[in-house]
Amino acid sequence: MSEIDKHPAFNALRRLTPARLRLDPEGGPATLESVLDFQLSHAKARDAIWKPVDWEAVEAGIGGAEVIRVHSRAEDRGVYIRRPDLGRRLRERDADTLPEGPFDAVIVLADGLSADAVNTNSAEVMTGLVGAFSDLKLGPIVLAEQGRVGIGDEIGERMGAKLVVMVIGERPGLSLTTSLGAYLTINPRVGTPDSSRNCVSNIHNSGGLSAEKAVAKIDWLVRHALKLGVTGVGLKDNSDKILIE
Amino acid sequence: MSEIDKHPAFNALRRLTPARLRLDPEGGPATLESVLDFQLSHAKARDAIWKPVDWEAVEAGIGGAEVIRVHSRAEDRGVYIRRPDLGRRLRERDADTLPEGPFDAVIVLADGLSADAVNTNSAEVMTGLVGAFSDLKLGPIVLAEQGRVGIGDEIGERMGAKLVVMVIGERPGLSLTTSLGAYLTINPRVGTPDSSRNCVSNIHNSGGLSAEKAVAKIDWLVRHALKLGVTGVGLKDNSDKILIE
Amino acid sequence: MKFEHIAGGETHAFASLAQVMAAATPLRSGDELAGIAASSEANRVAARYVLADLPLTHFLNDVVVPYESDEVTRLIIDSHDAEAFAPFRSMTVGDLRNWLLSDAADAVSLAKAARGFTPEMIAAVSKLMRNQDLIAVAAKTEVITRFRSTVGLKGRLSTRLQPNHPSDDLRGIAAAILDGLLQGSGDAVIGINPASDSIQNCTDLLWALDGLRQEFDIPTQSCVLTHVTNSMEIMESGGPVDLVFQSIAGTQAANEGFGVTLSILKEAQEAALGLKRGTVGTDCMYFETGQGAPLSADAHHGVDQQTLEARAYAVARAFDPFLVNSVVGFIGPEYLYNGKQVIRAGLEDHFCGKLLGLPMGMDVCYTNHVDADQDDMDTLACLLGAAGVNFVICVPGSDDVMLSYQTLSFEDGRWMRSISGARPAPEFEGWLARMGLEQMGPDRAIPDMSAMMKRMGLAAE
Amino acid sequence: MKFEHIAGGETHAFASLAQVMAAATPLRSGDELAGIAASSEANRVAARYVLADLPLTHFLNDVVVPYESDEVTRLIIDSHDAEAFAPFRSMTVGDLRNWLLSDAADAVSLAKAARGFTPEMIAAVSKLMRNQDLIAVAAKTEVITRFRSTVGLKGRLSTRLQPNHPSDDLRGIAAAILDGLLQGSGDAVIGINPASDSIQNCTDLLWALDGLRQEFDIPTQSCVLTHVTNSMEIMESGGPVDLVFQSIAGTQAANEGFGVTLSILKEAQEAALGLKRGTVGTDCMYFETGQGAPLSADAHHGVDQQTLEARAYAVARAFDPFLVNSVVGFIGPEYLYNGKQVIRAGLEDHFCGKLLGLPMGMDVCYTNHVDADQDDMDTLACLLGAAGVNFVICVPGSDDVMLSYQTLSFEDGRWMRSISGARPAPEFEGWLARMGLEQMGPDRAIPDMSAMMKRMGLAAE
Ligand code: B12
Ligand code: B12
Repeated sequence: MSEIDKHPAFNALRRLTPARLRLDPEGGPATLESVLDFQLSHAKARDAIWKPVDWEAVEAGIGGAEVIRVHSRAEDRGVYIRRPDLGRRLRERDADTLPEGPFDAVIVLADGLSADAVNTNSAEVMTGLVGAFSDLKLGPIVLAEQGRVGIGDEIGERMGAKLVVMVIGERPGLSLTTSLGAYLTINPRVGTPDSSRNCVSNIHNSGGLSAEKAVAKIDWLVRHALKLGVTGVGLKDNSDKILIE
Repeated sequence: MSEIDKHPAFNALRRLTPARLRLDPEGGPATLESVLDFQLSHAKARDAIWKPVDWEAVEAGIGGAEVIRVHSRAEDRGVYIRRPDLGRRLRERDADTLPEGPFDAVIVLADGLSADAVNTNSAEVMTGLVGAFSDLKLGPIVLAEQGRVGIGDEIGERMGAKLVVMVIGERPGLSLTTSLGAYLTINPRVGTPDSSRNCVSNIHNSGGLSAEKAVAKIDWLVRHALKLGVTGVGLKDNSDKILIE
Repeated sequence: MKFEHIAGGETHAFASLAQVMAAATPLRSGDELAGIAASSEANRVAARYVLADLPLTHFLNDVVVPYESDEVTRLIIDSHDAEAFAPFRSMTVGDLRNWLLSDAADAVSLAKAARGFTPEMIAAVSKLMRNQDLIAVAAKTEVITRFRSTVGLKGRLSTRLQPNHPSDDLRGIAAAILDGLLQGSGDAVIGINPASDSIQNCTDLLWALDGLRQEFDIPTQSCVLTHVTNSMEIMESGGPVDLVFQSIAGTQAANEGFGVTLSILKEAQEAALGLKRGTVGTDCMYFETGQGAPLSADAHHGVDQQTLEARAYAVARAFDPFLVNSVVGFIGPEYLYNGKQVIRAGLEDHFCGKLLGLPMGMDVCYTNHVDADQDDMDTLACLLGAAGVNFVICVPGSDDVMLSYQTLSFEDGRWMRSISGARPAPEFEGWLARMGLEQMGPDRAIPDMSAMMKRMGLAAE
Repeated sequence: MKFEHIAGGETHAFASLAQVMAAATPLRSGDELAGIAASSEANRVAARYVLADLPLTHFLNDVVVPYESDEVTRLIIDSHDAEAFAPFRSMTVGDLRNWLLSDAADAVSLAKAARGFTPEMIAAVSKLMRNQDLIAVAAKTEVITRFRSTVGLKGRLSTRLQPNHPSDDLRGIAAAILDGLLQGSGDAVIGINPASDSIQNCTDLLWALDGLRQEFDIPTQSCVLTHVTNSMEIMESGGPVDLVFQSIAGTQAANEGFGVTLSILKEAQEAALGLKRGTVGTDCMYFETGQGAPLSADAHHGVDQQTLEARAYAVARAFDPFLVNSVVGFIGPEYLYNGKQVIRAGLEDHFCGKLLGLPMGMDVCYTNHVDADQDDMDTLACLLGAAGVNFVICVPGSDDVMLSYQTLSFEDGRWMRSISGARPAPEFEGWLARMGLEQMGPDRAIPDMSAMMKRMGLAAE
């Protein structure tokens, strides 16, 4: 008999979180059910790391916006996993294909550690961002394959962008492989430390931040960043407060 | 201060065995000296697995005897390690190069798990055996690359040998990588079980069985095997007794 | 100084102390990524021979990261306790290894010695040690800290209850806390990683945690693991901060990559001390560390990741932390490739932390891109139990649905306690007994769950 | 019967019980070599789902190796104890897992159940278990055996002293025995693998061992690990055989490859019983096993190596052995590729042996062609200590100079005792105390070594 059947009173609680709640007052070792389910999820999550993004479909999903495709210096997934340094740099021949700007902002979309996330959730976020930034001088959207967060720095620098918004597949979790993260960097330069970025994380539809809310938050951060000329620990996220006020 | 200096009274005991005796009445955790020495030996022993035999030199060392070189179905060391089944079979094109006999005995020399052993110790054993069997109808010596004990069965069967003596590099130990083993099989056929062989092991000059004694023991076993028509658990090694008597 | 050793006829020369230390380290992907790993197994052993003969005093003069440009090095050198070091002054690294394994090294002498050791000395000696040594020596140490509960007593094992939620939903978090408490978890801390870093959000979480703790009178502490500068802002505006959290690393540049400096940490510690929220003690900082972070921030100065990790502990101990843990398998395969590397690193980190005097815990964990599984975690957990780890991190069903990685489950925490015979922190143990949550199994007096849920603001169906 | 499970939309079908068992096993090189490993991780989990729902009674009707052609299968089926099995009759493999982890399963109920379990049932349930489960359940069992010492009592850990020499030099062997005794080793057995199988040589070794034991009045047993048929010949001619040794495996064909049958073993056991050499008990057989041996002999019938290993335990328990151990990492990387596989297999073998009622020990070991090192052995030793292993094998400096592999050292044995708080067999503990060998360290009353050496026939310089 599963936990769910044994303690129906808790079912309402279970719905409050995607976490694997046990909520069995009797306790004891993990149930076999949960152990096997864990193993199956683990098999899937491991596979998710190695899946490729369907870039054509992603491009189509973004709508009419101009798009440029680039690749990092990590040739394939095996290299990508072991060499984050290569995932942060543009393949040389791709660097020259980028227009020089200047732009107020450039949006980059990278596979990161989860193709699933990009395949499933990027369209809404990307179109939302393009819409929100219609008043800004926005560069073409850059799609970066085998990219790490840091590759946005080189792209932004090359394109003369005041600010880069990097949307990237977060590492797949056991239950959920479709989460996106967004990283904002003002005045991007190769080697920018992470303390000079802001992060909006857990963008997905399974209890995470919805695309709509994520776009609003990113928009708030981008506006304040451009106004104050700062991202990172110097820019405190007070978007919620302000939304409430 | 090393154990050796600390307890000179025990040095005589140390000489009795190549084992890593501690013999410190105070006891306590292993000395750092011994831990580091262990690690260095381990590094060397692991390398020994992957070394190749210098077959030209081995051939030269055997002297005038006729020699045929064959290869198992394991292409390289990586395959050899994971696929003992392939190491027990002749590469197809090599099978045809073997003369058909009949012979009383065929001696096979294989690298097994230690090229060191074959490079260092095979010459004396092989020449000794050839000498000891001068009265027998002996086939040419077969040198088998990437071979397991079982490859002797196929070789012997193909060559119509009454008995096969397989001399092979035993797996390298921590202290010693040059030990040979000899396996005797009467009426060799592909798939012969190990219970139908005899084994003479630890043939080396660092406290093991000397080449001379090994040859004498193998000789005793071969004569009795040919006479009784049996090897393996049915043929008890009473060579020592008889030598003493 | 020449760093050289002849092994098996071959001469192995190392250009610097940092190179010796790197080459002496058991194989791991991070040092390979940095291009500083040993060139062969023989080379690795040669480096260990060099280390073994190196006088401990050498580490006081030859630093792996320049004194002038790195405040962590300055902290290490300037705060070195010469008196505590006196008994070890004439020892080599090898001698220290022998002393640590001897009966002379017991809980008392080890505690006395801690401030005499620099992180580099302890990192060096750990490189001469097998897993069994790392366990045996760590098991002799005792580092006790206090806030509302007492953590680190011999024979005790505490847990951090980590009820993360992908959108910081307060009710979802409360449900996870309930789950953990039912299974005896949470005596080290109830600590949330906030998905959103907004100050408002973090403050809300803190009030909720504090309300819960007070409602049930739980002798534990809470923490929202936001950036230290956020916690400072929250304290300023009167938020209920028990423990101030921060990720730290072993070089100034890496800490800058995290947006922190020693003076920021000092300021934060003072602010938290000023709140006087502890009842049985005043240790109020919580640090997380992890091999690889400096390399990831390109702030490693050619020093191996394990040595840098030990240097992070020097940062930690300057602020009398209540809890410190390495997030050993959390960061990724580029630093620790598989279960074996994670297990070894976990034992090293625990050993080094304890020897340097820290209340060391462990996030026994891995990500889905690391080549590891639950068996590896069981293994590491069992080894750390034997080594006497202060606390481990537990989440529902091993699955952190916000940070996307797997750490121990509440059940795993209980298993560790049962297999090593360890009990929760004494204050918390008393509370569990009062709540009827002490025993497991069908016989236990199940608490009135719907009342409990109501008090937590969670109505039953 | 259809073996099928749908996982993640995909249907996984298995043609036979053997295939389900093989696919459900954690990854290992031997099953890959045999071509029977799971086709993917999802396939592996699917096989576990199938196993979980399989009634235990299924194993009584559907055998993995034919009854007609295999005497091991016949032994398993014919000696199955229906009464002991009665409480489990309606359980599935999954139910058994749950029962084993419950408090209902304690030393008494587990011992009572042992003969009701077939090896295949226990192998199946082990495949549903994580490392922590294998440890937790094994730790609850208690299997006690007696000859001249009592092995397997709770809180005790015994060791086999293995003083091998590459040419069976009697004085070299005596020196190694002295080394082991000084470090408290040898209470399970002093057991030599003879380099030369000659009857004369083995007999000489036995007389030497027996002389030594009597001279010092050591409450232990000796063994020369030659082929069982040799031991029989030696007993016939009056040689002093305490324990009869044999390598065994889980199929008739594999045992034939080893040159043994059940009736030979029976005959040998009766011969040894007839000698009445035990003082505190009559358990007089010693068996070694190890995953991979049947596959190596092409005698595996498409069954996975772990299941076959458990079947070897059914052979063992038919002869009331005094000692049984798996040589887990001994055979080579073609069966267990690296430290992780060896660790997992070691825990499995110990678990299955104990559950089937065997006095299970372990050769915690690896060869130089396996991808493993001392850290892995420390890890496995610590885990087995927590699991309550009956005994481990110890050699000087971890290096067996005759068998060419690395197992635990005498120091490692002591470390296991100290970290798990376990003591030697009671009779041997008393002897150590009488000899002044109880404590270690500079304070211990060092025995008169030269007198001891003289009595052993070893003159000092
Ligand atoms: C891995 C990780 C880390 C690692 C990063 C090291 C590494 N080389 O990967 C470590 C442990 C060092 C770390 C540290 C911190 N992290 Co972090 N981290 C993550 C995690 C779990 C996964 C990130 C991921 O998948 N990235 C995608 C891959 C493809 O990118 P990547 O290029 O390989 O890796 C880069 C990013 O991960 C980035 N990064 C990681 N954490 C953070 C945090 C911030 C604020 C920024 C700007 C960047 C950043 O650093 C990496 C190197 O450039 C996320 C949670 C999540 N679900 O995403 C939290 C997360 C991003 N981190 C978070 C926080 C708060 C921190 C800290 C600030 C904590 C602290 N108080 O000190 C520190 C400092 C980070 C910094 N460098 O400034 C928060 C951010 C919250 C927010 N909305 O701002 C998150 C969402 C988790 C959380 N809720 O606590 N982190
Ligand atoms: C590995 C090994 C085993 C493994 C073999 C499995 C395998 N697939 O490798 C296992 C654990 C199963 C084993 C079992 C036994 N072994 Co064994 N084994 C060894 C060891 C350590 C290494 C052998 C080696 O390196 N071979 C070289 C490689 C390249 O050959 P291979 O083709 O890969 O492997 C084959 C041989 O190893 C052979 N083999 C292994 N042991 C034995 C024993 C005998 C008598 C024979 C004929 C063949 C044989 O079987 C393998 C498969 O065909 C040696 C010690 C040494 N220093 O050599 C002892 C050794 C050869 N074994 C020995 C013995 C006694 C046995 C047993 C008879 C013990 C017993 N009482 O039951 C059993 C039964 C063997 C059998 N099959 O009939 C003795 C032989 C003494 C002698 N002079 O006759 C040795 C010398 C060790 C010892 N002194 O105890 N063994």
